[in-house]
Amino acid sequence: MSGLTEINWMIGGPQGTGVDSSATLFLRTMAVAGYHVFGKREYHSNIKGKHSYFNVRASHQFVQSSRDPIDLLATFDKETATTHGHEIIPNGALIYDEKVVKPEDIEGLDASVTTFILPFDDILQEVAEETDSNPMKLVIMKNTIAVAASMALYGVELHHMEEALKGIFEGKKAKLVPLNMKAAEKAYAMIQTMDGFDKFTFKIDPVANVPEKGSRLLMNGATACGLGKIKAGCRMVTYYSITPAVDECIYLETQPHYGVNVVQCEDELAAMNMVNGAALTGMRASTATSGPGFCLMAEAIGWAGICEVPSVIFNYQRGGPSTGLPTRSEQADLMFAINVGHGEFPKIVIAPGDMEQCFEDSFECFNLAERYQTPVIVLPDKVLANNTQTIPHFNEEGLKIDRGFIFEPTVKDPYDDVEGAMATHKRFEVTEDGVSPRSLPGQPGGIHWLTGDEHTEIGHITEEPSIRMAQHEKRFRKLDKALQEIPQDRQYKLYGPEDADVTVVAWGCTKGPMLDAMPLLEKEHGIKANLLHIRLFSPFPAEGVLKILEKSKQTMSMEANFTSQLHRLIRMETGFTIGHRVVKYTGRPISQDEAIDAIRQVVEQNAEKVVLSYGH
Amino acid sequence: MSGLTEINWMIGGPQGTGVDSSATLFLRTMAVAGYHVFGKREYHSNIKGKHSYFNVRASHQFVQSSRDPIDLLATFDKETATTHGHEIIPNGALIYDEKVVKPEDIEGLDASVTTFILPFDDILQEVAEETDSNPMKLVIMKNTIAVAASMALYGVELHHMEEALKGIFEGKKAKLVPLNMKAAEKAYAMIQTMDGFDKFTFKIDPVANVPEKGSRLLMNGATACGLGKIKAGCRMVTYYSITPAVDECIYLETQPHYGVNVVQCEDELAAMNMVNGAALTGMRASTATSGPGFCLMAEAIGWAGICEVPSVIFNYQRGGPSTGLPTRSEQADLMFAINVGHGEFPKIVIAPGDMEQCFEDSFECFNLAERYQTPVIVLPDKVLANNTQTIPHFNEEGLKIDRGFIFEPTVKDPYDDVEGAMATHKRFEVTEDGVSPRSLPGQPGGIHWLTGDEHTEIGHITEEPSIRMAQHEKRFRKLDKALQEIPQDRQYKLYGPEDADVTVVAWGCTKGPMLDAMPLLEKEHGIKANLLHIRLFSPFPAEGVLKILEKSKQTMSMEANFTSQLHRLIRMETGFTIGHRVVKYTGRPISQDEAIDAIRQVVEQNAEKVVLSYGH
Amino acid sequence: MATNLQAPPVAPLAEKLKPMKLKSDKHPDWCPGCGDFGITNAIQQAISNLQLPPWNVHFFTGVGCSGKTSHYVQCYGVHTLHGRSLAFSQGAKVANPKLNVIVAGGDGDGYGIGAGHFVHAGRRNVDMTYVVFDNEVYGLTKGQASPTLPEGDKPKSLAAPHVVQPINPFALALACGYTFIARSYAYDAKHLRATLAAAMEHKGMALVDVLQPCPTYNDLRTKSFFDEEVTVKGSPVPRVYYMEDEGYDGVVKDSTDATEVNDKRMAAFNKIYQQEERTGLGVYYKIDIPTYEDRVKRNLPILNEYSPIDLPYHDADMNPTTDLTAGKGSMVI
Amino acid sequence: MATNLQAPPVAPLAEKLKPMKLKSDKHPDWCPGCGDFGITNAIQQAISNLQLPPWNVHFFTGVGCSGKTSHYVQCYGVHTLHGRSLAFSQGAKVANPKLNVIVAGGDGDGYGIGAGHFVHAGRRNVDMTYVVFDNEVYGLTKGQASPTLPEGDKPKSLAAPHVVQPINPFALALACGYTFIARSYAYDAKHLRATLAAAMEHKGMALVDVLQPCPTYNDLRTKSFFDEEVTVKGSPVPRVYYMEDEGYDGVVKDSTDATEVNDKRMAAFNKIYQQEERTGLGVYYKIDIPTYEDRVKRNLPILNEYSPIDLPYHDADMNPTTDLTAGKGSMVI
Ligand SMILES: Cc1ncc(C[n+]2csc(CCOP(=O)(O)OP(=O)(O)O)c2C)c(N)n1
Ligand SMILES: Cc1ncc(C[n+]2csc(CCOP(=O)(O)OP(=O)(O)O)c2C)c(N)n1
Ligand code: SF4
Ligand code: SF4
Ligand SMILES: [Mg+2]
Ligand SMILES: [Mg+2]
Repeated sequence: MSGLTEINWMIGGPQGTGVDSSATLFLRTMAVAGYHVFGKREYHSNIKGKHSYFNVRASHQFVQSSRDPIDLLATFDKETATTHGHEIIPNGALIYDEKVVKPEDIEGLDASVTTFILPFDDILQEVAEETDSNPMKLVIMKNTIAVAASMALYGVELHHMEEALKGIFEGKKAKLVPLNMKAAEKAYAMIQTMDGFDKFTFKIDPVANVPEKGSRLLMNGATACGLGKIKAGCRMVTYYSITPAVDECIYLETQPHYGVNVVQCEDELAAMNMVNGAALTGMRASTATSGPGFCLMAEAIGWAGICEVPSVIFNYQRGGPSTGLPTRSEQADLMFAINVGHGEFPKIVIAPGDMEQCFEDSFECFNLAERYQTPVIVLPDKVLANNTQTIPHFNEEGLKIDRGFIFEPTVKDPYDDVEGAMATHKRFEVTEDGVSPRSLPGQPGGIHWLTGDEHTEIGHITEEPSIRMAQHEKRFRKLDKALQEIPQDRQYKLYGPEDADVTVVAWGCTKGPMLDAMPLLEKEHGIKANLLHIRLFSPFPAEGVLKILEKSKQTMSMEANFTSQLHRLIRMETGFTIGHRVVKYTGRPISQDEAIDAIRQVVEQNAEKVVLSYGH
Repeated sequence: MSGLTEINWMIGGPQGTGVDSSATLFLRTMAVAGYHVFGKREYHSNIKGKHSYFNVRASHQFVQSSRDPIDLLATFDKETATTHGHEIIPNGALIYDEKVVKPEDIEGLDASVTTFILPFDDILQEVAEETDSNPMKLVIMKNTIAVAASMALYGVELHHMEEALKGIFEGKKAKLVPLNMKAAEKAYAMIQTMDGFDKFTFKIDPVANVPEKGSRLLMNGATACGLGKIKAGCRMVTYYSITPAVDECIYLETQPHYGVNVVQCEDELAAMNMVNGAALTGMRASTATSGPGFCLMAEAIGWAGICEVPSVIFNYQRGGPSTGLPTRSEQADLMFAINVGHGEFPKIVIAPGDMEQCFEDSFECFNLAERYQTPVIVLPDKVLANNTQTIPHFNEEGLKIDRGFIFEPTVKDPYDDVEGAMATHKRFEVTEDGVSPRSLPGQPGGIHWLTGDEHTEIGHITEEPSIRMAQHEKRFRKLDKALQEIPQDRQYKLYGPEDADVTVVAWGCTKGPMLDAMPLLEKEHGIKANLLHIRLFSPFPAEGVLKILEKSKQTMSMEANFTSQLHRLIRMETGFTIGHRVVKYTGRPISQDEAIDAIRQVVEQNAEKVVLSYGH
Repeated sequence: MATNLQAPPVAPLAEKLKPMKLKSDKHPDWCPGCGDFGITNAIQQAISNLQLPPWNVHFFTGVGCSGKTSHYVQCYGVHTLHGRSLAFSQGAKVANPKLNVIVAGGDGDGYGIGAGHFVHAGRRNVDMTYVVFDNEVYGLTKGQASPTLPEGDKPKSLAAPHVVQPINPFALALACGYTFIARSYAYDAKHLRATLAAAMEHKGMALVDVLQPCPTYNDLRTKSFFDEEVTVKGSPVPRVYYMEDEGYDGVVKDSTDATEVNDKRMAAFNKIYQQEERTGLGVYYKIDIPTYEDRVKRNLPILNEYSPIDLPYHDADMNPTTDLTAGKGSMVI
Repeated sequence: MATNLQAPPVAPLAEKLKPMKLKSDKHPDWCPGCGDFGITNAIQQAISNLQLPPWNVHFFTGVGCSGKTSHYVQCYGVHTLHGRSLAFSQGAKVANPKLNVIVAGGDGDGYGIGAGHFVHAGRRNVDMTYVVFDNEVYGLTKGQASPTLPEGDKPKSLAAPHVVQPINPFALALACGYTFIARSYAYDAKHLRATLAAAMEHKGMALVDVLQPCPTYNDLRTKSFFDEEVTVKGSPVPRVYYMEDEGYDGVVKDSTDATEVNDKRMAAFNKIYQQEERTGLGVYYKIDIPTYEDRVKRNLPILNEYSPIDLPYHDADMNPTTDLTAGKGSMVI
């Protein structure tokens, strides 16, 4: 069975013991070796000690989802072995430390699985002696050992790791590279001499044409969002720490040269209202939060709505409700985001589906906010934020900054023409498309008022019914304009054959597993599926979506939530009832295998509703 | 044209000058005289000086909405006359003070309108002299004068006013009764001598069978809600002042004998979380707020959801978005309330449609909260809160307190059986109907934990997928149970003939104008309409509502909002698209006349959408 | 809030910027006799006196009777949300430090629902002036107790005596790091104007709490109450007095002198808590230390070159110009 | 928080309520060496020492590492929302004053997002004990600066030195009316337990701020840092010391004596601001005045007869028993 083009590796251990570092090392090593990699991270809301794991898929092909059965599980604690042992595929392998666990303790471990006892401590001891180091300080290198042994089993050449390590340990830390390589070499050599080494047949072929160095990115979605914001000219990001939104902020804080002021606020009320204040000045500003914090922003988003302020809100969705599953993922804030805030005001709600869209949406959201002068809510999720993936460089060509309709002062020298400089400006002029000229404080001749109350064209409070109607209608007209102008591709997109047996409607990160699943579904199960992936939720592209759905042979929704929110939204917006629905609400992402399984249940067994639950 | 059974009176003036008092006096007087009255109050978000008005309809029949054309407008300032003059029906009358306005200044005043100059100051001067009072102190009696003159014009006997005044000025203030009567008598006599007195033909017949004294209530909705809460045993109402919710609190504060602790909080976050804390103890507690405050409660409502706490939230809807139209009304928080809070959790959302339902829902919401152990959101609105109406006594018979499934300690003497007293209790036991035994702090043997995180049956944090699923599903099962158990009448109700030409779907205070409109529609326009009034929105009674809609010849929705929220909700829940829609978003309530007009536009002209806008 | 405009005035604005010009066309709708009129006038005068170009003044208010003030001043006025004016205004000033930022609002707004922001604004020391209209009630919602109403008091708008202790805004501000803390009185036009101007000239977070009679709801703290004399140690003295006149000086001269700082701080606390019978007007405390805008430059040195709002990010054709190479760093594979 | 149970214990609970019994079955998942362990033990011990029946203890916590504490104590534990524990707990105590209410949470939780509630809880003086785990970081979200982190400091979890001034929790509490204000230290089991017990015995709103090392993120304020001696006026003294040992007494003996109250308050402020080099453990200030629960009875005299939660409203058949006649009053026509 040599000559695989894809492998699926997992490492686990207590939080804070280096699971992340070893996964990063493995991801980087495989990427350096030219593979496409996809890394999934699962961890508890805990700092040290609780179980976490990282699942890495490496492939000759571009992949964007995780798979369920693992071919090689690397462990050095008991919990990982017992929790995940049963997930190892027949004939797969387990690396373990016999000091902490025995294979017989592992329920569900397939008899065909080869087990490798790795003497982590002995190897570390040897390295310590040879390099005259304190063995206690080397403990973290257990990860390197596990990765090296895994590489040997997969048949990946070790020198790739050296290059990977150089990318990780730069500058002062460069001396760690040889130290780690010493441990790696020992583990790599040792495992090759072990019983069963040849029995493990999941060797991966080297990549024929290793992509040119520098031609790809290895990145997670939080970083992609941060980069999109930087590119867009966003120079102020307010936040109040919260998982997983804080990852974007932490990334931005490490990039002081761009001058992005990452303002830590006292709470999310402040974070959102500071963005309102900043956006009023003409600064492109945004806040990043997650569910509980997003709740606290509801009132301030409404203010931005009635005052037509281009504030940008990133709500990184996590498992709810309430504190919920704070480090897990869910797509359960859609209906809340669309309806957030009392009363009615236009808002634009979008959700990226992959790394590239994270970048693109994080760039475009500011254009949308300024063009339509209304708050924009972006809904990534924990899966997108934390997954690490190799991707092509972002397409930065053709990006344009659109600042919308900004007032042009006619007063040249305000000190000369004080009268003109102090003139009142119709900030909320009732226009055909609803967009009015936005003046910014500091501009002579642009004076106007803002208020959360209904207001006149210059912004003074009014309760006059006719003005109320004109302003209310004008604000909503902007949504019609947006729906006309936003490129259709960024509203929704149909992936796959038009004449599919089944159309799967999904949003956000479910795109990855679906795209990975589609070719296999056709090849292995003869099911032709396509994917209708929605990115724009408010205003909702009802007409276009309905047209596709009506033409579909069979329809199903697939979402990581309990109540099938997109399914319901589509019915509300179009009247169309999607025939079948797939849900998952364990806080874990939908895998490629689950996507396949769910579609088969629908197509082959006509299941009305499929509840997915794989993964720990 | 003598012998009317209904009149429609209006009084207006700057806020803070007694418009409310005079309307109260007129309402009370007419009620004492045996009429059914309905009073509509419109005012600015301002303390003193801005225009406000009060519209009083008095009728031989039970009425529950306002009408548009006024037969008699009483003014003593210019703004009222110019703003509302055009609303006077042909042959109606205007009472004015020639010192402030001339009829020729009033645009749109019908030529047939009789105008009466009332020498307010002279009358006051006379009274002052006769009673040796300071004329400045009597200014407020201008209202009494206007009311008395109006009574004369309508042909209502003045002695009813004396009784009304006695009800208003009790105790120490009783001496004001004769003083006011003196002024009233003068005005009453004077106007009868004026030119045009006989031309005004809108005399109302006396009521044949004046209802027995004490047999009815003259009340607004905020009070009805307060009484419902008192009856239900709610002994703690938290609030942070906001219009119009504060009216309920102000009422409760005047009733210290019931021991309701009306706790003024530092903000609505505190108000909601204090209710959560109080509800945990077993106290029946509630908070009262309006849109902006409701926004701030989103996070805490989610906590109540996942922790299954019977917290009750009254969100008195007002004109939005943001600060919006703070003293006007709207039905625009429905979708927000249903979707409030990130993630997914069961909530019960209900909205009363009239005074009786205000009382009933304010009583029942605590039963619902405790029976289903979940937050209950009640959505009255400013119209209901502020309208004053004669109604029968509430039906208090048959009301039952339902505290739901409360844990019964088995430990008798905890000090004797400390072990037992300290035992852990399965607060979140996974049961068939989703309801688990609720133990209260202080109960021996009931110890458990609560957390906003997903949790085990005893309430400890867990991220275990299978437990998450079991708990999430269990919580939602409670909504199925609720939908089965809540009497159908309290879910939705069809008023009027089953075989109507058109079924109007409405919620909240639109019930009143619809019920008043239906007989007239049939009598005057030959349109047989019925009303499907919805009271329960989450869980939504999709099946029953759909059945009615499918049987209807024609369907239309009627709501005081911009986006037809109920219309959209029904499509989401049932897939049914209601054929026509009527909206109003000026912040003013829909009147009986507007309801008639809108239905005619739909039925006679097949209008797809009707936008109403009457009223200032 | 210091005045740091980009370009210096070409000609003095004084003549062109008479306070009258700072009145907007909107007429205030406050009750007759309300203290808010005086405060609004004083704000207009202070802006005029300091020659702040109104088109560069970003004026934020909370929600309440007082919250309407921004509508009455002819400058960029922002009537924000109840309790959130400090969050808005800090966002604006941090984004564009060249603006002259003024904030105003009620005591309910600032010390009630806004207490959290009030506390943390002190920690940041963003350069702005915050004027609190202190009338002991929630005016616009009809007279409920505000956080400054003393326990046991029952103004006519309350159904029963107040059961909660009042906040002490000055002690709170001092504890939270406000660098300018003063009190004035709505009917004392001259003192008020001067105090506001001093606050605006202060570089850092300035609080001016203004005694603002609300004749409609608060019948306890009225004009005549403040005009009364009180007896202290047997002799009659005015209830409202200038602390300066009695020798009090709250200004720290050398902020690097720890002893002086501590002495001044303690003197201020002392003064603050000696207000039982009398009410001192003037500056309780003032210190000059770096503002947030200054401090943030330590971590973002590029802000020494550019004001945040001027950081370039696109060319004339609206093509984005930021090079992401550094940001991607070692993530390039 | 005073212990006012309905029925006095029939037999002393001391034997039956060893601190061990107060441990729940849930094992803490804090990092090794975390100060939270010590605080949790001390809370258990204080409850045991005071013989508070655990089934009558309503223990509220915020969200953070510290927020998990409620899960580890065998009593009615409520892990609330980030920043809201004081709102929950006041609601519970006001509803049922017979409960023993304890509140705990992080410095980010209490002084950061919770600052507004912190301020207003002082004004109410509801009878409860609030324990703040002061580690200068947001532990659970991986070490961002909490409001107590000094400006300019850079613990290892921060990318750059902190740009915001710290909060002074004691000055803040004193300004806001807390009636018991103390500090203790997580690794000083004895002092901590005694301080918590004293706070629980205090009738009113008690704050105990506990120095809580976070070995994972805060490498500045570690055990060894606190163990160090510092040089004050030339001689070495322990950094952490008992204020009592040095003659400090923050307890007001007669709360009706305005002079004593003022003197004690000023002494406390003085002490609070003399913590640059050293950290004093013990009670900064304590005063006995009526609680909110007491004061509210003035307006609702029926609460002299019934505890709020015991106000009857239905009979044995669950028929509501409240007569609405009085409530409808003159609205009956
Ligand atoms: C979130 C929110 N809660 C409540 C209100 C209602 N509200 C409007 S003004 C006001 C109080 C105003 O009091 P204060 O701030 O003292 O200002 P004043 O009217 O006394 O000048 C309140 C509570 C609101 N607008 N928003
Ligand atoms: C509204 C809201 N915002 C943010 C968070 C995320 N969050 C969880 S714990 C925490 C900070 C904890 O810091 P602290 O209160 O100091 O407790 P510690 O972990 O240090 O004990 C934050 C910000 C949240 N749960 N809710
Ligand atoms: S209610 Fe009071 S604060 Fe408001 S405008 Fe009237 S007098 Fe001024
Ligand atoms: S992160 Fe810090 S506070 Fe949290 S458990 Fe670890 S050591 Fe304790
Ligand atoms: Mg006020
Ligand atoms: Mg902390």
